[in-house]
Amino acid sequence: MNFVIVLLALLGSVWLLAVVEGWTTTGRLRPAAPLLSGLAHLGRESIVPRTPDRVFFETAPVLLLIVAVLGAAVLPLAPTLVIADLATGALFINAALAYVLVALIMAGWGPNGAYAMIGGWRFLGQLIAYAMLIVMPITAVAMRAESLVTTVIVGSQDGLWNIVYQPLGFVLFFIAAMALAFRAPFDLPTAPGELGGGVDAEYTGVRLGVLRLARLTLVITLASATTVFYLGGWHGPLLPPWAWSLIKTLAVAVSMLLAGRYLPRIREADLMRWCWTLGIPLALLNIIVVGLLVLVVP
Amino acid sequence: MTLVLIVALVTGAILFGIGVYGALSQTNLVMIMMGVELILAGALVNLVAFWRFLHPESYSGQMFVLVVMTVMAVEMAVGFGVAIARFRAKGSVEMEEAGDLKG
Amino acid sequence: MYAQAFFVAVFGLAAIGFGVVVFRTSSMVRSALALLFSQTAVGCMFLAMQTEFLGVLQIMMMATEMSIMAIFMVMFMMDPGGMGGMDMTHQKRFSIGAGVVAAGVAIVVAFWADWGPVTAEAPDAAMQTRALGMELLGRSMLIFETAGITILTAMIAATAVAIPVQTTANIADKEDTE
Amino acid sequence: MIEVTKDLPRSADGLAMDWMEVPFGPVFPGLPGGLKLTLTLDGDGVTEGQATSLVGMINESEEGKEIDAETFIERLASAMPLASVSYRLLACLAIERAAGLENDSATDQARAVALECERIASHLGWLAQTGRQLGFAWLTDRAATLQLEIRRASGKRLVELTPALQALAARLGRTPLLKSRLKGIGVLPSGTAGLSGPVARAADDAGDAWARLWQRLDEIITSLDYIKATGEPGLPVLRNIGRGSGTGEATVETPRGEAQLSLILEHGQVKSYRLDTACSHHIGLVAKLVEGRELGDALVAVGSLDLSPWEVIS
Repeated sequence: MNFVIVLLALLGSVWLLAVVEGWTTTGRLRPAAPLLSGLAHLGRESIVPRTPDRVFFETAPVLLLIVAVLGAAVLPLAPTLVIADLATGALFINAALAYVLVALIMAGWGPNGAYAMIGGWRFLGQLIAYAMLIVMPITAVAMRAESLVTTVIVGSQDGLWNIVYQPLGFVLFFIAAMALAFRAPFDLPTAPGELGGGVDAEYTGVRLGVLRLARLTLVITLASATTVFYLGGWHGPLLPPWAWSLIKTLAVAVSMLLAGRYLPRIREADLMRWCWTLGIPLALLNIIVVGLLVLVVP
Repeated sequence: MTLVLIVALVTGAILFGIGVYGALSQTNLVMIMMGVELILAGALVNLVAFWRFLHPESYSGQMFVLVVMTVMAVEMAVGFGVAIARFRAKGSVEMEEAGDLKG
Repeated sequence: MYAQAFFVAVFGLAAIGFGVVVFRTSSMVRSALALLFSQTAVGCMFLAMQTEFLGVLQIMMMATEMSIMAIFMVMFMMDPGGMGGMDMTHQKRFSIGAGVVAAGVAIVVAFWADWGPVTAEAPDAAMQTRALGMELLGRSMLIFETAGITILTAMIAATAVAIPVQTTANIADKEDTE
Repeated sequence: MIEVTKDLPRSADGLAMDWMEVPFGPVFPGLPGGLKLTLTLDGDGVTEGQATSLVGMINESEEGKEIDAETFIERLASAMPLASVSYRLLACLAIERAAGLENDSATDQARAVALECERIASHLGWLAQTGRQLGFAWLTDRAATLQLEIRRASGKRLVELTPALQALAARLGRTPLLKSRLKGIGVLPSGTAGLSGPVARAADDAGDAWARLWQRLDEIITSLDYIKATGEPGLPVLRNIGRGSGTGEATVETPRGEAQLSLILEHGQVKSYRLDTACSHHIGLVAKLVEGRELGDALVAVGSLDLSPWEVIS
């Protein structure tokens, strides 16, 4: 039952996000547009490039989608509304999202095209930059909750959300999450202006439809993770818990979307340098500060 | 319960065997490292099975798994460091051409 | 118990299957990703054996590790796409022999040894995570710290080895070519 | 060195890798349409590259074929879709000079305003293109909207648009990541020969993509001030030249640099002409700009030259 509800919530959020995305790019609010373009993808020819690595080419979009849904499986919408309340939930979401890289490498290698391949390997470099900034802020969150269970993590934020308790961690996690979801300005693997679509470039028809769905789901999953780890999950007055979770998730997802609109794409070298010379020391500082707070403040 | 233990141990043994075959038969340094990774994976399976079915009360078993995982990471890092240096110098990481490393 | 045996066996077969693919395919990226899925299947075996933390950790670590493996494969292999069908093996017969003997001996030992009483119940996952943390920062702290230092040393050493050597001869050589 | 890698070229990092030659364009989202960039890629790095125009003009008038002066102007203007007013003006000036007409200050002024108008529009078009290349959606939208307005605007409306354009420049100055993206990319030393237009003027400063961006933004403001002080734009129309003959030469500072046209007029017909544009020289700089750069930086460097493939004369 929970499974169906969470999946529907995920789909609904993806639809809303797609509508908002269309609204910001075209300036028109068309609620049916995502569905229509989804149907259009189904109807279009799905071209397979010459001499592809067929296994990778076919698997990549599906794997990306599965990974995003698996990541969402451990994130609670309400105290009991979670697909799998694992004892290692906060670690599990890292494990699931690590396969985004695998999917992108597959999508890059599979079609046997230069743009796609460069895009796929670029994401490997991007991972080297952002990976630590996903894991270390989550460590600090788990330190405060004294647990890796996602429901306990939300429970620990009753009264004081983590965004106030560890704002530094929030900022780092938010940026790293955008890099993980390869949204602009971190869209190095797709980069329309540089690689003509990169890993997306060779996909058409149904496969492109799945890929787009997967990318939006990934954004929602990461927004949901941000909500659970930093924005107090289901906590909030008046409205029922699930509503708060959804509202916060969508707000984070939309802000991720909008941030990319107002920024140029980052240079890969800069991303790497800032993440390692600035991001990781700050993340360590965050862990130390949270450690001190946990010890000092009862 | 012994059945599960045996299944796990047999899996570990076969993974170990494949790893040994790979490490011995491949001519490329990177492929040899893959063989070693499989050997270590076989060891990991056994370690976890031993911990789970023989000594679940002692967490040294899990600790050992963590150490083996560290070894895997270290092996990768050092292996690739050597591979890059070798490739820079000789243009290849093939074992057949590494005869000059013989003392 | 049978369910557990079933899942362990299924994931074990997957691990073995992907493990075989590693050395059977001529495409290097496939080879690296087959190793990745073999390791993931091993991680799933851990989960099936109720060792949640280690299973998830294995699944997480191997994704990154094997992807990096893949890029080095593409860099250093002569025929990364496997289009040429090059034979990249040597001493094949000896290797097969060694592999079969190694696996055979281990299997025989597995069947022959007296494993003593086998525990049916595993501690639950939350308990395990907590106890492992206590172990890490208690009795095994020194080992854990040593592992950390080892990784740091390996990182520094690997980087030092990989960075091109700037000797005077090297620089002169470079200037010659320019 | 073993057989397989022996003949492979060495990258800058000393590793012998397979290089691949990848075409970017003629239809590529990050580059002006019609420009074909062929880059030899070593991973994400560019080892060498060159640009060619697939739509450029050929600098030959067909032998013995005379073109009517009006037709010549129309033809030249439509051959340069990215700066048609400038080339219309250039053709008008050259023909009028060939016919021996005196300058008329009123027409000159209107023409100059039209030229400045186009300069603003062209620079905005470049900003939109840069936005597309950098994945900076807001800049693309904003610059494209303003460009459309300016192309339609009268002199008065242009003055009203001043705050919007100033706001755009201020906004770009505040945009994070933009400076780190452009600073130090595509550096041309100040002594480089064959530069003109904004690229040349920016070369005196730092000579990188960032300097070129600000040069163009400054030019937008300067042009606006000029328009404010002068008056209404008037599209260049050929004055009555009768059936004059002679040779004429004219130079116009187009948005992309100096364009020069010399032609021979016989009885109101253009007999032969010779056109020289800034882009023809700039396109030769591409090879030097992209060499040894990362792919993204190389494309930014090429983009910052503001090449118009139509204005490349071969």
